[in-house]
Amino acid sequence: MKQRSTLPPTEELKTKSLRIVPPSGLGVWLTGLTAAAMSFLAVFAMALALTAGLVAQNWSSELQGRATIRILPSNENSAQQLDMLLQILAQTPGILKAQPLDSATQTALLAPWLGDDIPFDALPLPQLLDVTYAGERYDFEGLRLRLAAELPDAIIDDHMQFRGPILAAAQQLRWLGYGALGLILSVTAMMVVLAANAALAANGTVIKVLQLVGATDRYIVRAFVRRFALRAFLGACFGCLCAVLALHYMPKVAENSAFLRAFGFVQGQWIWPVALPFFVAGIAYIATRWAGYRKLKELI
Amino acid sequence: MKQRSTLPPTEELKTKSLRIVPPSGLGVWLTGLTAAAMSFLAVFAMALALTAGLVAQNWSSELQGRATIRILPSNENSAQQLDMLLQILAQTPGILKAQPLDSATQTALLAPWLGDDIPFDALPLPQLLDVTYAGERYDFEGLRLRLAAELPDAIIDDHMQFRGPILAAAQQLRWLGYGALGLILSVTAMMVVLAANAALAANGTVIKVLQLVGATDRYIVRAFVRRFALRAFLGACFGCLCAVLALHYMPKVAENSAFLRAFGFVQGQWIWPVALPFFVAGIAYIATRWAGYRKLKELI
Amino acid sequence: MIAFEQVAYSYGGTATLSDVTVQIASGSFHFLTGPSGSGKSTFLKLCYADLVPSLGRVSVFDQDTHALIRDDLPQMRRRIGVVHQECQFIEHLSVIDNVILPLTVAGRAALPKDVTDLLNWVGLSSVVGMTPAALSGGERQRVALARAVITSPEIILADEPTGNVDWEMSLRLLTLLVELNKMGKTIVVATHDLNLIRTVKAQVAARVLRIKDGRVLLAGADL
Amino acid sequence: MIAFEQVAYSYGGTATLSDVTVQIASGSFHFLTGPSGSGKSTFLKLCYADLVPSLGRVSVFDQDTHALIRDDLPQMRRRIGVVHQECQFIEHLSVIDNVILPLTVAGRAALPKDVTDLLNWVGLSSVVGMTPAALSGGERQRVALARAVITSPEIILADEPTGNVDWEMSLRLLTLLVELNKMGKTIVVATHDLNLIRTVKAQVAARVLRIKDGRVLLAGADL
Ligand SMILES: Nc1ncnc2c1ncn2[C@@H]1O[C@H](COP(=O)(O)OP(=O)(O)OP(=O)(O)O)[C@@H](O)[C@H]1O
Ligand SMILES: Nc1ncnc2c1ncn2[C@@H]1O[C@H](COP(=O)(O)OP(=O)(O)OP(=O)(O)O)[C@@H](O)[C@H]1O
Ligand SMILES: [Mg+2]
Ligand SMILES: [Mg+2]
Repeated sequence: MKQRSTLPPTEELKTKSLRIVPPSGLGVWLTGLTAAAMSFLAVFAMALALTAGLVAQNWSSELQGRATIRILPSNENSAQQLDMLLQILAQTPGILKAQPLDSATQTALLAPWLGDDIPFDALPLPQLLDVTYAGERYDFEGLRLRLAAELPDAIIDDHMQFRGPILAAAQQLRWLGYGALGLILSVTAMMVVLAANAALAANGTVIKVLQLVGATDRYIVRAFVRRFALRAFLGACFGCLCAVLALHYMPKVAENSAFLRAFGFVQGQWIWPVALPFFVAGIAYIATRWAGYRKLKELI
Repeated sequence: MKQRSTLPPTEELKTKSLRIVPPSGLGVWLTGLTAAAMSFLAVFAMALALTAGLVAQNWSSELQGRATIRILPSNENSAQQLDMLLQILAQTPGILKAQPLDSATQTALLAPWLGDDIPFDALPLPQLLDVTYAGERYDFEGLRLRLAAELPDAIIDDHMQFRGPILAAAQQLRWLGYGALGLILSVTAMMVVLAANAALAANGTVIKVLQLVGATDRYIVRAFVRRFALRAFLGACFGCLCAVLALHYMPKVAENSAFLRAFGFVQGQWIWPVALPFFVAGIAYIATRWAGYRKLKELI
Repeated sequence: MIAFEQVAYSYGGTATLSDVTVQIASGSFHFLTGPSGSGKSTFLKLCYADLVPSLGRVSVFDQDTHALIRDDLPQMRRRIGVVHQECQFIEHLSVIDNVILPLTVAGRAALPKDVTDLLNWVGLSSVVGMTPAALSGGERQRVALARAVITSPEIILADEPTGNVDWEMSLRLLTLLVELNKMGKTIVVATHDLNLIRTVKAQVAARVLRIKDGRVLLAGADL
Repeated sequence: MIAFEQVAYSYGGTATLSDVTVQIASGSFHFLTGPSGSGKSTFLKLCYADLVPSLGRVSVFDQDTHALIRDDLPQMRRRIGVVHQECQFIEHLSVIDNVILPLTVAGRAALPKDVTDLLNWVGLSSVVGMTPAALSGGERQRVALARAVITSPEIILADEPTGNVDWEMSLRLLTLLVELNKMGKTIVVATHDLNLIRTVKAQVAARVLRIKDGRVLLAGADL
């Protein structure tokens, strides 16, 4: 019965401190489960938000950076007017390209309304010009005013009335996705906190025994925190994996739909589903630590 | 110590059978919590699906039931052609109205492309006719063929190429909402099942004691089933209420957006968030019953 | 009433009990003794069909416990009162509710006077409103005994019912069991307290079963 | 080593202990006895600061338990070995891991030989690999005792350590405590078994504290 004081190797100690929490206890298990289920949903919400963002970007980039100028048919020499316009545009900073539309393109534009068999050449139609500009440096309003002053027959149009609603719709979808994501992540955090709390309550006997054999608060909390953070991490990994697989093998309900076909992650976006488990584990870590110390205070 | 056989009033018995399950036990509590959190998310998914459906309907009804017929400018007398066309349309079942477009309307249609100061009267533009039809009874293909045969200059167009993508987008949103809803309800069901299972495991002592004093399986399972179904119901009610309040007070991120302003439920749709708690309670009922009998078999 | 025929039981490794053949007649009083870990609790669990024998057969009320189907078990258990060694209760119910639990699950009402008498006898009147967690070790054992006898069952099996109570209380509890035995109940008490056995043998014709090395033997007058 | 000064303790209703003034000197051997529910377990809980007195003061290792701050408790508990009446273990750890738990949490290693010797003495060598749930009632008590003495603490408090074991094993366990006492450890054993007290008093200069009506009295030679 003599005093023992040899310290065991650190590794052995660590293993022991981990095993003190029931490896398959109710609470640990539920934490993992919650993490998995909520991660699964979160990945879908992420996909929704990111895809909506992508689609919004596509939709807008199709129109972004392009404007149309039309020169109304008038008494003046139209070729001369066109030259003058091109000159003005050449002086305008930010304009990348300005190209008169040929009749084929014009026909295509009007076809939906007038049919494609109109003798365009015979019609006194306006001359259309397709202008490409570089986002920032281009001053739409300045150009409009200059044209009004110098070349009143040329009217510029940046398609805002068409682009606006489409962009708004895509933005709304994106907001909705982020909203759902925020909602799901909050619910995840809340449920992990509560599961950890509940689990600590369920492990009352373990904590009591540990306290009575002289374990410090730090020792007890560390054991729980590790187990829970690990379980939450593994659960979240599993949930994310399932979600990613589900996304991949999802029945493409509308094959002809660009939106659903794009639904998922592209390249750099993969960081999000990969980061999620770490986020959830972090929440579990903080939640368990907090709940653990609180619970211990409660038990004296 | 003589034999007692007076039966107590039924009410007293029922109360007892309820109290046998810990009223605030870990499992019972987690079941309620899960039900609440998942209901909360489910209500949002519902709102998404239903609103998308509504928006899709709005978008499509704007174009639904309308077609355009254009009579190409040709050598024949256009007024005569128009009469003939109107005659044909009068004979076609399902056509409600057919109205030649006046030049103001035509100008409005073309303005985006050609500007609104074109001398339309001077141009040999086609005559446009706006046709309103009643969904089912109208045979588009039949009419098209008849026109091709009898009046080759008249070309009918039901705007499918415009309507198609818009409808598809709305439908996809709707599908996405239903998908999310399905996902969330499955996860709810799964988590309620698992929480009930876990809770039964946590109440092992209660079950053991009951078995040893001669309680029948039916008695034990009924006590648990009631408690759990009730908790799941209350939890789901709470979750739904929170979600509905959140929907109501949600910051309208994009005030100018019809979609986000419509986000929520209208009239008859309120049945869904109201029905949800009953659905969740039903799942909890079945899940606990099944898990209960299985658990009891396990304990002999 | 309870018959063991060449029963063996093993928890997996070596047999805890082997070749046990014992008859426990209706209305008899048996003590069960033996060193710690010899199998006393195991023997009692075989009696109330919590365990079924690995070999041989145990019959209770002339029914083979092997052949009992699930739905018969509760009916059988209601005719047997058991005091477990690790007294388990429903911790969120009060002491009184735990005591009348066997009546509650059978859908029977308790006569208040009988319950009060019983609780007075085992010295628990002052703690009836508490939850089991607040009881002292000896009080828990007495609650368990009260729960076992409340339905006035035909067989009473008590596993170390006096391990945590003082000598006077032990005698009081045993007197209760002796009185029940005189009313025709069959009693089996597992205990390691030989003094108690000696004292009670003076009051009632009790037989002593001794478990040793997995065998159950009838001890003679020498104990 | 442990000093009670006019201590009173009440769980809410009437006082369980009142006006208790007792000195337990370093290296002494005390028995604590009294009827079931008299407050023996309560007295021991006051000794290891699981409870703090409602009135008066309890000092352990010359520290007032009232004044102990949270972080001091584990340090104090490591110097005291406790056998609880309701033997609680970490149910998913094996018997051996439960026994060496006090060493594990203190970050100390167990010497295999010492552990084996101890388990042999309390007769548990054959069950070390099992989980606590598979143990018999007496085996649990012995595991609890082994856990209490494994760190060779300065004070050992045992609450009914022999309630579920037979007479021979009781003597064996008490002999272990007597040996530890001879090595200078302070021992307090709560028990209701007067025979055991009488037998041990022949071997060691033990004093007997008797709890009656909330008072703690020193029993004379008559017991
Ligand atoms: N569930 C189990 N799994 C494995 N072994 C078990 C189990 N239950 C009991 N044992 C072992 O069987 C043996 C007999 O146990 P039992 O509880 O019948 O002893 P007992 O005579 O009641 O002892 P005590 O007087 O200490 O209560 C013991 O060695 C015990 O370790
Ligand atoms: N947590 C508690 N809450 C309320 N009352 C309690 C609590 N714990 C113990 N008591 C009461 O205090 C009294 C003394 O209990 P204690 O456990 O100290 O008795 P004891 O002497 O150890 O008895 P035993 O020999 O039966 O173990 C008992 O009447 C008990 O009901
Ligand atoms: Mg036993
Ligand atoms: Mg006690």
